[in-house]
Amino acid sequence: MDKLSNNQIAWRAAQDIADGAYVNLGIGFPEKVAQFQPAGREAIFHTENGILNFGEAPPPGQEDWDIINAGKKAVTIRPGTAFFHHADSFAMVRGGHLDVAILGAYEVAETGDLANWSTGPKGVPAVGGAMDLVHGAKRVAVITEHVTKDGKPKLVKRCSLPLTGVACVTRVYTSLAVIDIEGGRFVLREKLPTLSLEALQAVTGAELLVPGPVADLIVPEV
Amino acid sequence: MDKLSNNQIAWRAAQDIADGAYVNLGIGFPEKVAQFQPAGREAIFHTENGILNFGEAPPPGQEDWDIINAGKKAVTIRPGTAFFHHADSFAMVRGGHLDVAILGAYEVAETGDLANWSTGPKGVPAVGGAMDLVHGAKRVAVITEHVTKDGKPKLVKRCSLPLTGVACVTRVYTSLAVIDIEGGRFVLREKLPTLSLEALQAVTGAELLVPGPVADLIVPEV
Amino acid sequence: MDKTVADLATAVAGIEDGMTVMIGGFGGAGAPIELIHALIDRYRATGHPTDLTVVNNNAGNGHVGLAALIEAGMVKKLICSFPRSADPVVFTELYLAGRIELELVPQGTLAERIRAGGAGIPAFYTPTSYGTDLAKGKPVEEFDGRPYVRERWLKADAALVKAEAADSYGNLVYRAAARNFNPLMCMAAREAIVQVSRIVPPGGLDPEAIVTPGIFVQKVVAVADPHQEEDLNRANAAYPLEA
Amino acid sequence: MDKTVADLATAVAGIEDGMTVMIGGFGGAGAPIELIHALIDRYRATGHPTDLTVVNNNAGNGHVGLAALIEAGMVKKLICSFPRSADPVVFTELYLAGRIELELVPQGTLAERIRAGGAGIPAFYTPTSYGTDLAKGKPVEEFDGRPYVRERWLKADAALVKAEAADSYGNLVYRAAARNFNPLMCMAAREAIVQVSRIVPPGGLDPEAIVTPGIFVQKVVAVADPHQEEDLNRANAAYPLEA
Repeated sequence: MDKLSNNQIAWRAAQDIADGAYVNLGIGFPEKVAQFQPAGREAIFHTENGILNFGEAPPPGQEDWDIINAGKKAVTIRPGTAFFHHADSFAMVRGGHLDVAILGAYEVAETGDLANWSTGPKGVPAVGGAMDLVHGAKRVAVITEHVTKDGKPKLVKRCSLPLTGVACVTRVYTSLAVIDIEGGRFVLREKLPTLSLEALQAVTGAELLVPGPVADLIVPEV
Repeated sequence: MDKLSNNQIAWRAAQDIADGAYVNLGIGFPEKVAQFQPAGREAIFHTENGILNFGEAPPPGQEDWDIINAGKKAVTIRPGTAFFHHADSFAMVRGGHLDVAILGAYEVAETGDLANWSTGPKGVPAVGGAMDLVHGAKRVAVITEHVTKDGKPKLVKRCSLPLTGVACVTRVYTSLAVIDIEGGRFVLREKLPTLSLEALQAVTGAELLVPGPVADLIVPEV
Repeated sequence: MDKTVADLATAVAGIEDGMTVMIGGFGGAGAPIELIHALIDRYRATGHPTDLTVVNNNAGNGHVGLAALIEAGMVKKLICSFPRSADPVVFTELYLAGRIELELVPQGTLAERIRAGGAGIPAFYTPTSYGTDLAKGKPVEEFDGRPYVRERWLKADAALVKAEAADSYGNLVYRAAARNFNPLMCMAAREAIVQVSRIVPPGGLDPEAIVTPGIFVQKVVAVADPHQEEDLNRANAAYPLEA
Repeated sequence: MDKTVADLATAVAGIEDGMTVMIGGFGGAGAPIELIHALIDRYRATGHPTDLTVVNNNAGNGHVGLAALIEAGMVKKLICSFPRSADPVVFTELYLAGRIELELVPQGTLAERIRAGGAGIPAFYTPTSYGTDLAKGKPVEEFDGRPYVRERWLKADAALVKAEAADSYGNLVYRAAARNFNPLMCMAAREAIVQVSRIVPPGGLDPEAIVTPGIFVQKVVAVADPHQEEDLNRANAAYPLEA
């Protein structure tokens, strides 16, 4: 089955970020979204550990380990950067000041529930800022492969893994489609043009509603 | 009856402020305490509106109206002054970081209840920071005339005026005596040497316990 | 990304009838006099906005700034800690005549409620006001054997704020104790409207010294030489000011 | 009034068995490595302090700093949001062997609980963790139709904190994102112990740029050229460090 690369998923998600938006990107895969911000549109990136308006990674060897992102990777400052402590940082998150948070997922339910912090009881549990980020941002979006490595749906009726948040996700960008969550249901907005609705439904764990036109999900090689 | 002047009451209260203490002085009469800090002992004064370690009033005509105390009088900055916003300022108050708050009073009850913000339902009510200051400081002391202008006791069994706080005052410096509040009772510590215990009791609205020695309250002319 | 607007009238254009408006300042320090006066100008020209609920520590002084806003009849309700001042005649007369509502809040609780509104904390417990008239009707709960009063967050449709300098991202620094409620109100308002003495380019503020990060600010307007309420009142000024 | 102490050993001398100790830093940024190592030195010499409850965002990395404190066997319980790292072997092994307790707290809730501890707010409501395993057993209440979880303040007997500079009053400034939890922990601890790269005389810090006012600080010690955890781990260092 044709599918988008991670870079392509990130590119698609970046197209929906408005000029001037305040954005938090989850650690790992979502960090890629920053690379694809459309020309002429400025996003201001927030990291939980206390930087607003940071820049890209420094060249290797030029890291300043006091200037890092939530994933503890080195970033840089820009004209207009601000530093602040953790309580102020999460006031930005919880207080509804971010325009968009883009996160990874193990599972997303049609209810908007998200599971992205724990794969179950074994090992050392670690939550970080995930449970905070799903609340407060005006729009919480997920980027993800459409199915697991074993081919199981990641978009499901109800999450089987421990929840990160309840009814929090409003849009999912997958390797196959763009799907909104509205009224507790998946609503298909875009799909790969080579993919039939039936084939997409077959790899999706809950019904896809199609109340309006479905656009072709066309993404450049990036 | 002999009694201390307001300056003398303030002087006596100042003698109990330890070197290095963080102190908030209520607006009005308590502000006088700052003038009588004993030599060699440094107090650091906090004002609710966001200054720590401010200095005395500037000469007339040299006021900077952005550098004021809670009573909206001009003060000055010193080496070591810090500015902060109101939430941080009241975190200092409520969070137990002040060593001493010295406040005025309409009435103090033997329970430690304080009434100092409202004389009743008429007029415009105004509370300011009074209700916050009675909580959090490690020691909340009151300076006051021992009786009202009409000669009525200000130290009472139960307050008749609207309360500022419950069981908050631990020491009262009056024009006649120094009285601790312990276990919901007034405990006499010092009185004017010219004043008999009986005479003091007669102008006090609740029983004065005398479990130990009572020192002479001797204050210089100031 | 440029949050600066051309003039005061544009800055306050989004404030409508019935809104809750936070106004920074402690007495005159940090009071956004010019923004308030711009709002009065609009009311005098159009009859709007009116029926405002205003959040401020005080109730204005003399006949300028907040006192003038109240005097113009634009304020339905005031939420504040200390509605007294050297010259509080405007508020006092309306209040005693029953023509303006007052919600009296202890100063630290007022600050914390505003901060909570900005930080997404709908309610919190405080020892302040326990056992007093100002706690009446509020839930009380014991923690570790001590009683506390539950208070709700406070949010606003708009905040009028005074700062010393801004960059175009809306990052702010303040001046001395003119800071007071201003940073908190930026956090708690849907639209934080800020007058500053100077606007600098991005990078013109030390990122370590920024007090209000730009995410909390929506509009910035330059007022190069702002009035100080205390000076106006000492000159017995009334708004509109004599030229 | 001088809060500076002569050396690291003096700085950490008040920390006793069974205490709750907050340790600043987010990963290595802002981690008070030298204060932690001084505490380990005391333990190696005297067998104390032990049975500590430590509050930090993470669980240490490699074999220095917090990881070395855990490895030395001084920590009974960890309260943190993210006990994973590039090299979390020390905590992971003890945890999986059931030899260290873990209280997992969402990062923003952790920050707010610490701030609440410092601000005298015994409990507050947050949307974070509602409906998840981490909210189990906690009171839930609806405000304006939305459910929130009630969380308690977090306080400590001591905090180990890293800042950039201090004056003798304990006023502090930080460096970049090394700020993180450090200012909050100063507020929430009975004794905030701070290592700084430099101590300046009163007046040596801009009063507008002070992040932690000295009222929140009890001890300051100079560590002119502090280690950066990231550098130590890239060099595969372990505490005690080779000379």
